[in-house]
Amino acid sequence: DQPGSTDGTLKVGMVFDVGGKGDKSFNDSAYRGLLHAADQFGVEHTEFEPGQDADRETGLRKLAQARYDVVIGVGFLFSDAMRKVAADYPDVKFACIDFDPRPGETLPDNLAGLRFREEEGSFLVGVIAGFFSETGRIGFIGGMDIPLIHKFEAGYIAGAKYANPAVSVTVAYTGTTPQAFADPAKGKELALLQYRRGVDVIYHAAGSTGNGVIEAAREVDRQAIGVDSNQNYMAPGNVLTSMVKRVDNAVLMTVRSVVEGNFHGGLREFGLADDGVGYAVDEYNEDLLTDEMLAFVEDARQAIIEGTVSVPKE
Amino acid sequence: MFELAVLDSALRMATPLILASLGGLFSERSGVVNIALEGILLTGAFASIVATYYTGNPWAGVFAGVFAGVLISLIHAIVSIVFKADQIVSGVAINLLAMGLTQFLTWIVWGSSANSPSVQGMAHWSLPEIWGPVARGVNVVISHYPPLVYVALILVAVSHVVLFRTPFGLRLRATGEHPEAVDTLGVSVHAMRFAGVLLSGAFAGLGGAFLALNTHQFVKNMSAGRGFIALAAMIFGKWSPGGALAACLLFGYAEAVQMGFQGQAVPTQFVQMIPYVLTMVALVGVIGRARPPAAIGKPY
Amino acid sequence: MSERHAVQMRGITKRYPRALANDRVDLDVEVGEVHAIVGENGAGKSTIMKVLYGLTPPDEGSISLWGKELSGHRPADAIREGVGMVHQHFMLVDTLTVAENVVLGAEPCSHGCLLDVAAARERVRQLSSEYGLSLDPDDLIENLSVGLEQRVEIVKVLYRGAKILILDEPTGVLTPQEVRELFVILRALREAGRTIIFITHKLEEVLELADRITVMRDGRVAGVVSAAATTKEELARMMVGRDVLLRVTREEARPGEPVLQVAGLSAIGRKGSHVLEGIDLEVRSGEILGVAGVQGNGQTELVEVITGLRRASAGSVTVCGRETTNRSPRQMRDLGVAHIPEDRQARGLVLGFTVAENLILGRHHRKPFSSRGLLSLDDIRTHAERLIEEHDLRPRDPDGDAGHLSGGNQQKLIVAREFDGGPALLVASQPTRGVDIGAIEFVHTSLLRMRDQGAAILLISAELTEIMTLSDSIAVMYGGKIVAQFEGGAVGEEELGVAMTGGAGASAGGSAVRSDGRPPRHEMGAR
Amino acid sequence: MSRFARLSQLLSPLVAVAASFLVGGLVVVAIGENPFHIYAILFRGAFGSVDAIGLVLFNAVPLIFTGLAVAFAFRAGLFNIGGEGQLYIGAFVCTLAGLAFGGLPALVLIPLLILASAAGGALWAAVPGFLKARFGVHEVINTIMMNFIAVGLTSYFVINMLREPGQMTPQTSEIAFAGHLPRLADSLSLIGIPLPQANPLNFSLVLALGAVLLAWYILYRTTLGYEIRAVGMNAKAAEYAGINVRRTLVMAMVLSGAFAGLVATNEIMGFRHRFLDNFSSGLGFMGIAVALLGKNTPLGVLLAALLFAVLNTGALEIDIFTDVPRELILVLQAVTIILVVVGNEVFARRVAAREGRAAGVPLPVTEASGETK
Ligand SMILES: Nc1ncnc2c1ncn2[C@@H]1O[C@H](COP(=O)(O)OP(=O)(O)OP(=O)(O)O)[C@@H](O)[C@H]1O
Ligand SMILES: Nc1ncnc2c1ncn2[C@@H]1O[C@H](COP(=O)(O)OP(=O)(O)OP(=O)(O)O)[C@@H](O)[C@H]1O
Ligand SMILES: [Mg+2]
Ligand SMILES: [Mg+2]
Repeated sequence: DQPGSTDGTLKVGMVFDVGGKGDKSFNDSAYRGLLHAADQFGVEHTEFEPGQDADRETGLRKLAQARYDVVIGVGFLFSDAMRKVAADYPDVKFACIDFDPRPGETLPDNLAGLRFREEEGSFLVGVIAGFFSETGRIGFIGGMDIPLIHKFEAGYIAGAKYANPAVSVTVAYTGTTPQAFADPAKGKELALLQYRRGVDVIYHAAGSTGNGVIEAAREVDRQAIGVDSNQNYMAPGNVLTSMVKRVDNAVLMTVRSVVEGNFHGGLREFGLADDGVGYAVDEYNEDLLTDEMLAFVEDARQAIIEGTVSVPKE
Repeated sequence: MFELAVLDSALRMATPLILASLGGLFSERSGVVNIALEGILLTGAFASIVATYYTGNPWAGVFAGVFAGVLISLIHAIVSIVFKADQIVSGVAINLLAMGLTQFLTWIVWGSSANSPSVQGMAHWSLPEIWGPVARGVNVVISHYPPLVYVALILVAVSHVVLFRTPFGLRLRATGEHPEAVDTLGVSVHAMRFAGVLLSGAFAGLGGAFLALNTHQFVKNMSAGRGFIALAAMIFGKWSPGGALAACLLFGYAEAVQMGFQGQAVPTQFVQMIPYVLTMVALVGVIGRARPPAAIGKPY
Repeated sequence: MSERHAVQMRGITKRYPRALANDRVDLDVEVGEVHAIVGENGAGKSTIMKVLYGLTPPDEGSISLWGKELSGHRPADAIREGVGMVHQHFMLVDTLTVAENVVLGAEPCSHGCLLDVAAARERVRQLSSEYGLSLDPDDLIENLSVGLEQRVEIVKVLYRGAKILILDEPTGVLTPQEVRELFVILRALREAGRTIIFITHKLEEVLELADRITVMRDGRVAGVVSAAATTKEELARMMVGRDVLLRVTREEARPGEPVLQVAGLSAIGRKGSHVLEGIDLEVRSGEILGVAGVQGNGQTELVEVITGLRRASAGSVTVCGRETTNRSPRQMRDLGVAHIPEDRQARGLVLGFTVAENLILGRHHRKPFSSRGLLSLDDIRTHAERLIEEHDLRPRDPDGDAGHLSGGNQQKLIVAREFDGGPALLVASQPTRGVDIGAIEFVHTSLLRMRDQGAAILLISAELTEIMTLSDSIAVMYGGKIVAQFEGGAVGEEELGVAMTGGAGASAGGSAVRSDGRPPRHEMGAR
Repeated sequence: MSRFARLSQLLSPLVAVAASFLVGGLVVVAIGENPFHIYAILFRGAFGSVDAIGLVLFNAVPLIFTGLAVAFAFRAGLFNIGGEGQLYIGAFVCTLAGLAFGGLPALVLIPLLILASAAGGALWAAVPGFLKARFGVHEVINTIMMNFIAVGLTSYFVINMLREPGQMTPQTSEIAFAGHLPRLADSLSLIGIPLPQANPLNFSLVLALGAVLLAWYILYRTTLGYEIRAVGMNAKAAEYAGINVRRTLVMAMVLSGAFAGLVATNEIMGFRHRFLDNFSSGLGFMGIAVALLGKNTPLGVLLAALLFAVLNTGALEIDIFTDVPRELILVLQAVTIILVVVGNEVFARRVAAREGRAAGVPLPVTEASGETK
């Protein structure tokens, strides 16, 4: 029997990252996972977005005190709070997306740190961008200028050079505050500027700021690459592909493991090998991607999985 | 530095600032401090997206943005003019209100308190190509920017004329300088100040509509401090439409340059400080003391 | 309602939070007369006029103009009925031009909605020449002298076709010449059939100009008299409710050592021109040196330089034998220089402070009020209670807000503070401006007593009578220079007046005088 | 002041708060929820347990500091919108010192870090203060600009130079343990108050209460406070009185910034023990609202900060356990401010009207001389 569940239904709490529900990107991916879980296992769930940093810890604690069975924090900013709260509530299962471990840290049995090799997925969309670009100039627009986003940038650049060593990459960041993940107006301007300078593909890793990037692509009829969720539908024909980070799968998997009683703590990394990251092909972009291109990308993917190509993180 | 793309970008970035600072100008010229520009921008942005979402017509969004700006500035007017409360307090409260209300309503309308779905944007102006080479020539000019950019520029000129060449403008300026004098001449100070504050709501609301419609969606806090920058621009521009325009263009330009020249040797954070440092240096070095309307902030 | 009455007010009552400003006031003004209203500070004169003009709604009472009763009227209605008002504190917008100020609220238009600036200019020129006002429609108000500002106010009223002119203390800030010119204008207006109501504290003026006089006291009408049938003494008694000394008696001065020596003093104004040029003065202990002059001829700047509020560009100031040029205000105060500033609300008082806090202003950092950075509340209070007692400040509440005192009591507060502690030098600038005759009497007696106790006093006043009554010697300033010096008692009002306008014998035209011959507006302590 | 005046001064904020709850309740009804349920949850979140009350106090502490900062500057006639930047720099300097002086004993390190926090904030505020005093540049613009600059600067150093080794999170390593302010749980349990160990409330609360007293003391009991108030109310009179207006302006900004900087005692020394990039999310701006609501008096700031903390703490509860989003609380806070200022005005007018009537009692008739005509 699960602790705390009075009528036997599992209670899952989810706490979002900056940008919040509806960002069509990172948070939405996590939320989709939660909804799937609710569908499949009939769990009861609540979710919210903390107002200030201290609320992260307080919020997790409140969920634990309210006898939630699983508490999921979306984003690495929850790492510290998760450590503390997990230690205080050994009966509650915690999962942290993008958990940021200290070197050599081992996690308690009730805390799962779920990490993604974003650089690998970014590498593949970089390959596509490098392959696709006619001008030989591609762009990257990051949200907040922080190490996590540098991973996306590094993988993307490496992938592009892998496809076309002569390609040049223009890099820009929206800002240095969390607001940088939620400023589509600025995202659009940054993108327009890059397009005007001859860039023809831009990969964004900028939350809802990226909506502006995609909007710019639509407006000037160039290409954008979405991130985290599959964003191809947002401007059919102008979103070359999306680097999908399967946060939804990770969430679903976590809930399933609790339901099935085989949840265990510790770090877990999702990469290309286990479909934790990837690129999206669907009806909105299949016309943009040639078979030759796809074959090339698939080769790259295999090479990464087999370890013959190594992807930089910084 | 003077790359055309950067200049274009500067003008577009400056547009919401221009509109908001014109708004601030009308309010402050009538003697009412308007620190609520930030909140009005946000409200205008939200309303424009809601209206566009339901009607599918971005011009309905523009109208709604203006209307919502007027509505929320009406609160400022009533609180600070009728009830003579501290204008800064009222402005701070309105910023808070706008932040809460737009998120709350975003949640009611779309189920997320942070983001709206994408809506129809505003088409650039253009004459039909079949009108021949003349139309093509005109289009080079009028379809280069989103329509509201042109509207904003025209409004700068209109504001100048209204302020300095009409009886209304004369009365408005006099009200900001010496409300008692205006009162003794049989002109209602309250009416002038209401006009100033509501106009500021209309302008800043329009600025918000531009901000949101240009990105086709509403995102919480999307004004992102632009109201404050607009306020700075208005002071920088010494409370005149031309000056405010110049200041907004400068800020827009600094921001565009910052965007355009990132990723080179200097860290992003430092590049992003350029507009702020520039403003401070300019205020000390070039501009010196700006002289606000004499009766500003004083209830009457 | 009588035909011959331009104004009839009945039973007007107006209450303010802390005062009953008008208490069942009746006022009748006949068509075509000059009607004066006199009374002490706070008697309710301004209030009754504001009620008439529709600026302040009365709590009770009725108002009729031309026999027609008004109710709930606003200034716009009063203007329409032909009432115009020149306010005690001028209602001019500094940053606008003369023409803009005149047409404000009743602007001529062209092209439908644009301001017709040319028409505005033309009207001002026309009115100005009709009554000999010599105004330039394009001048900015901030560049005008007070006398000219007043003319702008008059043109504003005339532009609106006023048939009843209200002037609230119009002569308080004018030179004798300007007063005479104003009277000429007012007489011309009366000849032209207009009705004039004017408020003043100066009884000579009343008797000279008015046909009838309403005397107010404590918010009530104390009486209505005809100018022909009354005297100054009677008016004063009605105003104050007792006999008043209209002239203080003055002993011969017994001057001692020089306390203030000013040599070759110059100062530069905001626009780079000399506002002071080569001033030489000496004031000895036990002596009053009066400085006469039209406002704006450097008196303000002279006082500011002497008290450390403005920098001198050349020359020296010596106090008690010590060179003190360009010392800070605090250093000057610590040397025993006291200062009654010309603008009590702008400089002399902190209006949000209590009476007690205001009574230590300038000495708040010294013992006993402050030691080791901490305030000594007991000593501050004792000090306040003593001064309130000695100077009869009302209300007798050290914790009351100084902003709630009447003008006269505010001035008394400053006088009390600056007289206290036996200063070596007292710089008194316009010490009785706008205060009533009772308070004037008090200030004048106090100044003389201080002199007799050995203080040196530099008295700056635009009020010639004041200068002549109190001074042991007199200097006249014009265009930033001392243009004449006289022994007290050895000079007549006429002679002084001539020197003040830079005429006869005075070396006219300092560089501070603008090319159009008007003195520059004084610049407030921009350092 | 009459009893009526005093009473209404006390009552007007209470009435306003009640009225804003009414408005909020109507909004809740409008979206089809039960307002009593929502408010019950709000108050459970704020007062439901010792833990909850501890959280309220914890959330109040930074607001007290930033509120005092705004209120203090206001007294000198300065509008300090820069609390946000000042608290970042205060926190940054505090963290630097906490990292650098790890060898010192707590008895030395704690006071040192408190000073460092205040000094950082003071330094950041001194710049706009100086620019105002020296060049007359409006402090509102400069404080806004310096907020952006502070965020950028700290962000750069934290991410690029001081980041905890091996960590992706943009935060520094933990400061020396000797520099941690103890949590209050242990001390309170000594006097029988069962505050859970995990509650973040710490000794910074004591500092905040001390700061309230200090601000009051400086303003009303020291010569400097007298000069600050004089400059704020009438700078020309202050100059006339021999007060060095420029120096006083800078001093007021310095003290104001110091109060803002002290936020670090709670956030860094008491709670997080490290600098997290962008940790504040608008505490400085909230301080403006707090100061204004508290009418710029130290005691008022304390009460307003508590009110806001109650609402913020309850907001989290509402957010988690109901379908109503926390933004309702933002609306509530805004409406409270508006109603308080409007209420002040309305009450002031009623008081005026009442006292006017009191003044209107007929005076004893003085012998008014008749007409001499
Ligand atoms: N706006 C106001 N608010 C409160 N009290 C006022 C106001 N205006 C005038 N009073 C009070 O009303 C009384 C009459 O003031 P009023 O200005 O009419 O006097 P006055 O006769 O014009 O004096 P003075 O000769 O100094 O100009 C005074 O006691 C004053 O304190
Ligand atoms: N809004 C107000 N609230 C309270 N008291 C006021 C207000 N306005 C004016 N007063 C009071 O009214 C009194 C008279 O005001 P007024 O401006 O007529 O001064 P005054 O005595 O006529 O001096 P002056 O001749 O220099 O104008 C003062 O005591 C002033 O404190
Ligand atoms: Mg008067
Ligand atoms: Mg008066």
